[in-house]
Amino acid sequence: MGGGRTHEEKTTYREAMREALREALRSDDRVFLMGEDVGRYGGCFGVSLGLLEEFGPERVRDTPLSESAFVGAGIGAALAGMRPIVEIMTVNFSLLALDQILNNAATLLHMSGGQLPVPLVIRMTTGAGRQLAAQHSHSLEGWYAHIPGIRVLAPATLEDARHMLAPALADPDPVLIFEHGSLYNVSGELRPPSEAMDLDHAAIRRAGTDISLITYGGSLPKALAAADELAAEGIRAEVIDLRALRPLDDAAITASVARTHRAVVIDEAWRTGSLAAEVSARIAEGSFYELDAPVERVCSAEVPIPYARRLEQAALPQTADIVAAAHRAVD
Amino acid sequence: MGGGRTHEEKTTYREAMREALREALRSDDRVFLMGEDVGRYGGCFGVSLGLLEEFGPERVRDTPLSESAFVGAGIGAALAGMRPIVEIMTVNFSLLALDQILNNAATLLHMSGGQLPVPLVIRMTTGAGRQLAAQHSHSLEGWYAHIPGIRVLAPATLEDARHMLAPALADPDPVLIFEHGSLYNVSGELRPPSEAMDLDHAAIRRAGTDISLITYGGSLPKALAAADELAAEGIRAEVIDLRALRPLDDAAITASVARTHRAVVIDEAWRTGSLAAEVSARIAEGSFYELDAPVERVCSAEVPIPYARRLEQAALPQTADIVAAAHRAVD
Amino acid sequence: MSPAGTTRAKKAPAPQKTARTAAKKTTTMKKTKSARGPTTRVPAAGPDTAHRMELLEDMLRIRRFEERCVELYSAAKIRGFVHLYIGEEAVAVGVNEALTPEDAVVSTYREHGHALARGITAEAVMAEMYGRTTGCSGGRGGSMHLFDASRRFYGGNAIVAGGLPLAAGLALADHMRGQTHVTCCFFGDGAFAEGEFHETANLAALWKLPLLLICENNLYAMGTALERHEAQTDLAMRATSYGMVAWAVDGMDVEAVERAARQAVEGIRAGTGPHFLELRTYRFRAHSMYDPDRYREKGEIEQWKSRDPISLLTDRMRENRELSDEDVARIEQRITAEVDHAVEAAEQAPEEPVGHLLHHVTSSSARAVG
Amino acid sequence: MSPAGTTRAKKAPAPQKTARTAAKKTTTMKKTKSARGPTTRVPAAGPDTAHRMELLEDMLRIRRFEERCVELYSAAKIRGFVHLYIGEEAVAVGVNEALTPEDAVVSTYREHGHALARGITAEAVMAEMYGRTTGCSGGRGGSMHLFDASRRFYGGNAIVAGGLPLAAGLALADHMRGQTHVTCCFFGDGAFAEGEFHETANLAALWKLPLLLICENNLYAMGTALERHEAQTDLAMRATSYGMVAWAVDGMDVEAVERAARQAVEGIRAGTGPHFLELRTYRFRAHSMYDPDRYREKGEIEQWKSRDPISLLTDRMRENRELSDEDVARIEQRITAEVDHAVEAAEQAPEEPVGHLLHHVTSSSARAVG
Ligand SMILES: Cc1ncc(C[n+]2csc(CCOP(=O)(O)OP(=O)(O)O)c2C)c(N)n1
Ligand SMILES: Cc1ncc(C[n+]2csc(CCOP(=O)(O)OP(=O)(O)O)c2C)c(N)n1
Ligand SMILES: [Mg+2]
Ligand SMILES: [Mg+2]
Repeated sequence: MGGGRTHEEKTTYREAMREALREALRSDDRVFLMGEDVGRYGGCFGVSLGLLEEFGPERVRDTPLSESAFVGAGIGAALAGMRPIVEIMTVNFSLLALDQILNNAATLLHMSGGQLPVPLVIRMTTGAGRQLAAQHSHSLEGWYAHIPGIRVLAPATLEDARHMLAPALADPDPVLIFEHGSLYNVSGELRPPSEAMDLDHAAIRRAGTDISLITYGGSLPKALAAADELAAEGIRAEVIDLRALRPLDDAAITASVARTHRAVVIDEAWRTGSLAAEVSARIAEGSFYELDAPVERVCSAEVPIPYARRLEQAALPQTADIVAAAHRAVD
Repeated sequence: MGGGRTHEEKTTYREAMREALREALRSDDRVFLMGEDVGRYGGCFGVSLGLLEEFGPERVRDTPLSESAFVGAGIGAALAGMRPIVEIMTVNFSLLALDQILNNAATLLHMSGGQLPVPLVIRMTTGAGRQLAAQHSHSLEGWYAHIPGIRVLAPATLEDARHMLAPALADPDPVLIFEHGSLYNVSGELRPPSEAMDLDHAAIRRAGTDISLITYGGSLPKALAAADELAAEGIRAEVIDLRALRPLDDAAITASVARTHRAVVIDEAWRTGSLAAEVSARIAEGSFYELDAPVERVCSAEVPIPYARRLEQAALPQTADIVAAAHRAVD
Repeated sequence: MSPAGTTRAKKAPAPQKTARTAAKKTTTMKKTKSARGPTTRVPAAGPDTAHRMELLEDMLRIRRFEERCVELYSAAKIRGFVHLYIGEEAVAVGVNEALTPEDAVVSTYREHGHALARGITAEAVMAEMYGRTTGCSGGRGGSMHLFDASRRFYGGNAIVAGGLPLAAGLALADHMRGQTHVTCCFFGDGAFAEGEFHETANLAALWKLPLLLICENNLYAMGTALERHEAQTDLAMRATSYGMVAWAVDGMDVEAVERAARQAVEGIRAGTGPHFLELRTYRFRAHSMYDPDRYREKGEIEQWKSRDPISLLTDRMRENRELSDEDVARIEQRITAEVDHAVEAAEQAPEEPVGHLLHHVTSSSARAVG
Repeated sequence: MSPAGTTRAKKAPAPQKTARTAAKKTTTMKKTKSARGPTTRVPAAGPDTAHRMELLEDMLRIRRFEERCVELYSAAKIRGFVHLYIGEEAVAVGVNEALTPEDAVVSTYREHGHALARGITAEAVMAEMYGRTTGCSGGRGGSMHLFDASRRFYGGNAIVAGGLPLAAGLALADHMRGQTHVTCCFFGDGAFAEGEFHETANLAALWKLPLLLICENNLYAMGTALERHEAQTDLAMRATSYGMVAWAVDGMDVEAVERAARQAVEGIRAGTGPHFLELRTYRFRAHSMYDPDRYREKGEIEQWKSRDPISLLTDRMRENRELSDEDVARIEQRITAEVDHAVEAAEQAPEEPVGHLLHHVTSSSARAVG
């Protein structure tokens, strides 16, 4: 199940994530994985398949349906010196644990005057696109990026899926990892980790000079596709993958806009109050004299995501929307 | 107790709110008030004092400490045709009910194809400033303003405290009312409701031509004080009170910036991902060619609010910070 | 303690007009005052037989409907998460017998059975899964979000335990208005572990709300067996500790379910507060269409299949000489036609135009363009 | 069922070095392996008397400390929400006797008593309420957020029931590492209604975690009396339904509390999983400094005051001729000096410079600027 792959073989995002988990469990016995159906079932998206067999039920620990309690238990175990990886099946259910994340995980270090770091990693699936309707299609990572004291990551590539977990576990503070559901089956060759495999920097996924397409997670493939289309028209788009949603890599954003003078921010969250709003505001505030056109945002329509396929697709950011926004900015 | 006041007398924000509740309970027997300690105790901030005696324990209903259950029960009662007013003591505890608010209250109408409106009002106290430390000082109304399907209000004046509740109850959809804790003791003469007493429009609390100070709720007094200071220097600041945080009154914001060409957005939330980010982004996107300077944001520092008074005050937006931001924008 | 097991349940009263059949014949629920009257079906023998025949047909409708769903899912006609009720039909059908059209129902994401039993037509449910405007949620909900306001069917909740507080609120509204309606809330054994269950159970017992809590204990929460998610697996006993009446029922025997539900509803209408039934049942299929079902022994599934609620009833009826092969064939035929029709209608039904995307976000957005 | 009432609690073992006194004499907790030894105090009589004297002093320290807090609050020296423990001192002091320095404690916003009993000095707590750098949370926490990592005191949680999941996690970590430490979690009767209690109780019982659940049942959640927030007011009985050992204890009798806590801790260390104690107690003061206390009868308060835990113990000791007026005077004097010193030190202590505002947001922000 992905163990001992060589770099020539194809790997999926799911397998890359699994390998990262396996490596973490093998290399540090303080690490354990805990969540609903991570063990016997193999993870609701199959990410942890086979890990129970290798590491046993203590370290690959199925929980009852009690999001608040098992996330809080992860916080407590971290306080006591363990290195828990807590899986919340999806961001939709994380609301039930949000009090624990905001009021305990993110806050204990500060409230205690620096005495109580919380070395916890929380993983969850995010995003829409599979007709799961209004209660199973949220993109709330922007809310988490509002919270001081935590780090928020969104691996969008195989490499990041494979290599973000180890530094996240090494971070003494809480780290949230958002995995977009549409990425699990993405497959490709896993390149060895580059030096840029840190948690602080955005990545230029495609260089360009005419416009910056700034995005993260599940929207990255759409932005890259849009850049292809724009290239065919002679517009050279730079594609920035934020990677870390908190803290944001201001320098990378500023540098890209200084090159291109135009920006489109793509974010699957509802437009109002999205992370894209923060990025747009920062660009307009920080690169005011660099901008040649208003920043464009391509976000989800402000509607609970509908089940019907056509409506759902219309609600979500699409490649065509990104291309159109780029045209507005460039024209 | 605020009953039968004439307009000459002084009224507090707390009393204005209480009068609004009393009027609602008197005029519609589908209305009831439900929450922790709203009855016997009189409301944790004394807002509902005396209402139990007038309306009895069925309609002024104390609940157990079960935020998720009683907010959800409010949703269910609304579905069944009642007009519940649910009080969550403070926004800090609303996280425990956020799943119910997002996944049920805001979503049922859409998911059901229009069959199930949820005529519910939820009130809660918000904000910092009284040394209540990191778990009791949140300003999360910006998160709620992200959610399609609900209306979010922030009464900042005696008039709005007194007169927003009735139209909120008349709205067939969920309405959230955020009352800043620092406002309850604000006292003054209650003017009769003006025609602008709707839920859709921002209000110009002070007219000006040089810069727009855009804010809401507990930051309004600070913005007005800053406008006074700026006036002394000859800078005529316009102060916009958003009043409704969702939907935002784009027209009012755009019109003000068209007059002043400069804007400072003041919001007690942490800066990153705040409602101020949305307002800033909208101004820069929508009034790009009107702006003569970057939009400034005055928000809370990105830190769990500390207990120590000096640190807390340093963490929160202050009048001096607003004045300084205005200077940056105007210079 | 609560009445111990089904043995204490009284004999079911003579069949009455049920919510489902009643609802079928009226356009608005308000006008139907749980009237009694003969059913439209020809009884094979006495009234008991007619009633059992009705139960059988209701269970078979759910079974055949869902079997068709499997095919349609494979054919990519329906999408999203789909959770089958196959094996658990006796619960929805038996409980529904105790409810009137004025009662309210709150359900889960595994709710085809609840919806069909409540009288939402196969056509409306199928169209919903096709995402068509004629679906019972206008195509916006899909399999997990079936609604029908006219039948007080408040749906369809995909957050485990998320419907429980809502149900308490529906019951509270009826209670405050002095009505004797019951709100029935379905949820699983997995939901029992969520804080929402606890808060709702306490609230309902404290306020003596007219709430019927139907815990469908199918022994698994997704891939996690009951004894691996509950410290105390006797859920009915756990429920009594909140100070409400609770007992466990054989959830594979539709008549036992009906008897228990009637008894519970009677208690609730008499004002004795919430009642909790633990329905011991089993799902024959995987948790959802995505589930490879690796966490159960095949033998366990087979053992439970030997107590298939439909065979259990047909065997009993055959033993009583109440059911002939012709009866079964006739019912099957009727249901096949119903399901065929539902599929054909869904295939033909219109999709919502993309321009209507923002309808129903707020009531005014619905009105403005609706 | 659980042992019924305190009558079944065994006689307390001979006094051992407690967490508080042990902690006082060491700089780091890790080195103190629950060593036994004579206390530093001169016993008035045998070891039992010495122990009771210690209990008395510990309770009195909390009482006098908080009485001073009231004055200082009126003088606006301390601010924010302050919740007094007066009347409930026997719980913190009695429970702490059963814990070693290696055990962990999770508390609430009403935690001065828990913190002082655990051995955090009056000086460190007072400085915290003054918001000074010498406070046990560096002035960032205030009354509701007292912490001391060296004493495994995980504080101070102002979200009702918010500490429970955390406590389960601390216990889980010890459990996974095969350590026999106990995590003790304090919470109120009001917290019992929150979903977090339910989820944590189930998790702890399911996984047999070494968790001591101390429910301080003071009959009120703010202004809401127990019978108006709990459908079933026998909380110990409710707790047993999760499959854990639970019983109710007279929370005004510090020796009864100690006996029960020792028995529970013994059971937990023996590997029998979480134990729940319902401590029946009462707060003599209002919920917080803001509370006008309109929801209780004055007579009820007076009745409970007649069972003041401090008088209860002194009366018993006087009856046994274990306590003289001079003893009391000596203890009072010592405590007055301690509290005086705490106030003086807090008055002198430095405030954090505003430039340090962003320290401790993340570990690197703490490190970078120190
Ligand atoms: C709060 C929440 N957590 C997790 C899930 C994912 N999930 C959906 S169904 C399910 C199992 C629920 O089990 P149970 O309550 O026994 O109902 P059953 O599916 O057996 O009918 C899970 C874990 C969810 N939908 N909501
Ligand atoms: C989740 C949450 N809801 C409400 C509050 C406000 N509040 C603080 S203490 C309290 C009462 C708690 O009662 P109980 O658990 O019995 O503890 P006690 O104060 O009696 O010690 C309330 C309602 C809170 N802090 N957290
Ligand atoms: Mg189940
Ligand atoms: Mg209490």
